[in-house]
Amino acid sequence: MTDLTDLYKQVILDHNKNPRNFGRMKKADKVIEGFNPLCGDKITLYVCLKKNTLSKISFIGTGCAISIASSSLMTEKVLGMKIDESILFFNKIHKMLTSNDPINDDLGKLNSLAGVREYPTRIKCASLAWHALNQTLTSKDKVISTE
Amino acid sequence: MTDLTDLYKQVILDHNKNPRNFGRMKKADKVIEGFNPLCGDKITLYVCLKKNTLSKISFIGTGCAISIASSSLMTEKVLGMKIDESILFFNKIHKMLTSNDPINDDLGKLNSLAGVREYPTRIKCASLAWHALNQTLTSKDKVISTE
Amino acid sequence: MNSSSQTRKDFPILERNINNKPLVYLDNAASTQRPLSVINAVSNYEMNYHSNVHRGVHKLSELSTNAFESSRNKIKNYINAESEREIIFTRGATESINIVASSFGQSFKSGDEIMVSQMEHHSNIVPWQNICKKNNLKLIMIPISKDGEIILDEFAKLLNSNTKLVAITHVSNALGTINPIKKMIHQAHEKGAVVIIDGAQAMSHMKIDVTELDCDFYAMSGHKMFAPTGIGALYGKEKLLDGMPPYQFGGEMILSVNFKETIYNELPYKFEAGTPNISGVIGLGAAIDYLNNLNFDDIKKYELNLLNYLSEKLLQISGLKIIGKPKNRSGVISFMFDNIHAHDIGTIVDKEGVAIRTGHHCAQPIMDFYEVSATARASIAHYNTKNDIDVLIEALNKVKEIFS
Amino acid sequence: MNSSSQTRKDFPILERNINNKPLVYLDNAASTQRPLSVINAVSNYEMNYHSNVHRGVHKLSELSTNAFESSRNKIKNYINAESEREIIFTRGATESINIVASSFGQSFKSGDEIMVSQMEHHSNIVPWQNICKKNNLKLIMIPISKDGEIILDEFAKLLNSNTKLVAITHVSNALGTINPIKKMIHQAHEKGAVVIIDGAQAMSHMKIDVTELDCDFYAMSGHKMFAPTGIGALYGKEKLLDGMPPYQFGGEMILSVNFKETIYNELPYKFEAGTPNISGVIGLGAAIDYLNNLNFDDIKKYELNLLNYLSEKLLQISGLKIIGKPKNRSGVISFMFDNIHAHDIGTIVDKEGVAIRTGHHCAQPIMDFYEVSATARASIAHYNTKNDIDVLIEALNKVKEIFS
Ligand SMILES: Cc1ncc(COP(=O)(O)O)c(C=O)c1O
Ligand SMILES: Cc1ncc(COP(=O)(O)O)c(C=O)c1O
Repeated sequence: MTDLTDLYKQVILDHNKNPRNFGRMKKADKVIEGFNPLCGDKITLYVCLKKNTLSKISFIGTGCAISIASSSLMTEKVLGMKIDESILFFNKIHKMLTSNDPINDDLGKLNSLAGVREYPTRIKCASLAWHALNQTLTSKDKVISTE
Repeated sequence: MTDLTDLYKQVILDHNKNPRNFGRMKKADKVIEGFNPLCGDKITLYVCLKKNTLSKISFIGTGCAISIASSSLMTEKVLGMKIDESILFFNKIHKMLTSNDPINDDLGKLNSLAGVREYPTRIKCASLAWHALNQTLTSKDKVISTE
Repeated sequence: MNSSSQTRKDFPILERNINNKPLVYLDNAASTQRPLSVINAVSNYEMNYHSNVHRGVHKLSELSTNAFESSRNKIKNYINAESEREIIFTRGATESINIVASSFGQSFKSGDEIMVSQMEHHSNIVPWQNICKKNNLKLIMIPISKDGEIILDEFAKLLNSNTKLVAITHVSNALGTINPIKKMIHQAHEKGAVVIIDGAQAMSHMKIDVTELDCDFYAMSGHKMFAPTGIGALYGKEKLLDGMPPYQFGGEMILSVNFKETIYNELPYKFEAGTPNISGVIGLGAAIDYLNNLNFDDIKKYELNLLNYLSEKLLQISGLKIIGKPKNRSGVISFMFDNIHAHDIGTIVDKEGVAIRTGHHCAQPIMDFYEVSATARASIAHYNTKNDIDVLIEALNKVKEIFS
Repeated sequence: MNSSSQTRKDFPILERNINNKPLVYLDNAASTQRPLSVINAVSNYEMNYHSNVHRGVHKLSELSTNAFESSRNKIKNYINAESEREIIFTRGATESINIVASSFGQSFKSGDEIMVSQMEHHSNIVPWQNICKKNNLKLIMIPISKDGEIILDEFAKLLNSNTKLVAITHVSNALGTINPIKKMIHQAHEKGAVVIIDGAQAMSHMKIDVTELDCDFYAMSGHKMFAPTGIGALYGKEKLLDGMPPYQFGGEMILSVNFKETIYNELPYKFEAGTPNISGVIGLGAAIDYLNNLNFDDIKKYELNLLNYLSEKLLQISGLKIIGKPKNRSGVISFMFDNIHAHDIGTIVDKEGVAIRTGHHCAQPIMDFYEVSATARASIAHYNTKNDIDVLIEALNKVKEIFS
């Protein structure tokens, strides 16, 4: 049994209270909605793409601390990343959240989401924004539009 | 636990093998269908009424020994009875089949149906013909037509 | 007042631990727990007399059929219906309402109106939405006040000769409001409308008398009244049920079948196609036995006392806000806590062994009304105690600590 | 061959007496009995981790949701479906078929044809009759031979470009015929028709592989495969299910609701409105575990042997006639006995502790075909023994005595 502070790490609480890149974007290339029907979490992602790179990203939404912090951390992390790179990174995050393997150290601040593993009902909260972004970036017609 | 011969009395087996008043009637005043969906028993009663009296009665149908014998015994019994009388008699039969009170002796051959009490799933078989007849004789529009 | 220590012994699950803390189960509106008598009735059936019902002449079938039909009789008596023909076994309140919408709903014509309150559970909204879309009917919303009560004046004004059906919940699962259904039924009847009551949240907290209420349909969920999941019932007035087409088709609900024509069986079987949930029905019968042994006058007092205690304690926590303030409340209190999302509250109190529900409670229109996306909800049964509430309150203080 | 003494111990009810005689349960086609593991899985759920599923963040809800969804996964693997999204929990085979008729059926247009065999159970006839009447479709009967087999030539001739759906039972509950469904599915697909298989009678006797069969829908009843009553499943190909409108409306099956618009949830939840039969689903999962431990190669041989023994012994009784003579038979033998009505046979053998079914077996069209109003039916499971059959045969001799 882990302690609650493993889930609600300082980083998470901080990003929940002061989410980075929070706000609507007027001229986004992509507007992506993510919805978790089980808890009502709802986020909207705004993304600008330039030369296969996530050149701008922001989000708005309501949700629990985990989903807001995870969205905030994600925008911080993927801003400026190549699309391919961000997809690879999604896979790492996904693995961290859902597998039982020991966790790599190379995820930086995002390691703070690892505590979610112990709370299966919360995994969806942590992965909501990631799934939304990844789905857009990997879906066929989107790949076309970004080439 | 009673013995099977309490259910399949000689009288029952006899009336099953050689049902009395068995046959279609051409000019009946009433043709009544009785159907037991649970076992597929189906009988058709033919009745002629004269001056409030069951002047003629016959039946056809397929069914188990209990329902055929009961129909046969019924036709024998009510033939020539006044309508009121037959309704009263139905009530006695009904009570015999469904209550736990000691059985009166005045039902004659029909006492042979008493064994059915111990076989709840078979009570409907024994009472099928009786219910069909009684329903017709007591239903409102029928009362009018027989006055 | 502490009769409940005996009561709690009837419910084996209440003795378990969660995260090394004793379970504090305050999620009864989602599903109540079962007394041992219900659990045993079901396993006894499985171990000793399981068989399909109605069509067998052998002993096991006789035993299971008797138990099955005696459950129907128990419900009939318990809710004071006129006849067993008025009791249809269903999967739960949702299916009960769907049967009425889909079968009775076929009689509605373009322009007819169906009225649904703003505080309904999705299962008492979406079936009506669907039939309205299909048959071009109007779906009218009965508004509620900020306190979370139906605005009766508005209801009376909205009623008119086009109103064909009114669908209201007896008790709100999101707010706990007990609606004045007797009065509303009377008013609706005066306009010739039929009324269906969603009784899912009522049955474990009060005695129901459908004859006194004079409702046309009453929907019940077994698992919210100490019976197993997968079983519920629909009460309907015989003359209405009689005129309705069947809902599902198959065995049990027919008298005879050939390729040209099928003749349907009589009530209640017309609405019970296929092998029914026999063990569920037997469990529901045992739950009715359990309910029959309760004294609802005492329980009402006991539960009201608990709710008042809960609400008092909640309001002592700064930043905590209770949603709705109905004069008559049963079972449920929903609340918000500063900017802390309900989901986080739920996880943190769970660590302390406390089970509450968080989210929209399948009542999104009411969330929209209060402009919230989720609430935390504590819901009680007669087996809850002041201690349960004290543990919840302490856990909520932990929430505050973490998020401060 | 007498491995079954261990097998029988798994089924507590088989130890009971009926009318002071050991129970001989030969009514398995109506409903099988449950192994202790299934009974215990259900009570363990009730005692230790009952809670509503899917919407809770607390521990109990997590436990019950996991168990619930792991049952879905077990079924998916057991029948070799592609995805859990293709497994819909229902009340039983009847509801499974009704969902397809009512939802998928909405795509049919006047003049379209639905084909149903003469040996179907009412639950695979009446839903189609109803949709045919409603939408002005043609219901075409696939004829059978005197032996009780589908006449494949006739089937092939009847198939045409208007054929939209073919509904056939995998195994007949009245005759025991195993239909050549793989071939029929292939032929129907060539004409562009969709095929639904009624698998109610198959699942306890053989391993099913929906991918290999390539059927579009497959209907299952839990209580006929060692699981509790009130639970079943519908397998459907994802692309078909995806295009179908929901069946019932309420909680679980929606993503969001307001009074203007409702967005439905994804598969499989779109078809699972309301609180599901959680204990039933968990029982069904335990039954799949039980099935997974069986060796169906052995069981098929064992059961075939029993059936042959039964048929041999029956035919030694003068005046006794077996209905149907299919080359591939499973589970069931129906018979007639002189002029003795099946009902009387049922009562008399019951006195000897033997449970058989008597009547039309919810398959009146086949009764009409053989021009009988009722048959007696003995149906076996892998836990039956030669001794069971000997007791039945002796009891049938008593019948003869009484009616001689
Ligand atoms: C008020 C209300 N109505 C209907 C329902 C639906 O009941 P069930 O899910 O048992 O069908 C619920 C429970 O979720 C409820 O609280
Ligand atoms: C061949 C067949 N199909 C369908 C059914 C219906 O199954 P259920 O009553 O479990 O819905 C049965 C069982 O009676 C059956 O034998």
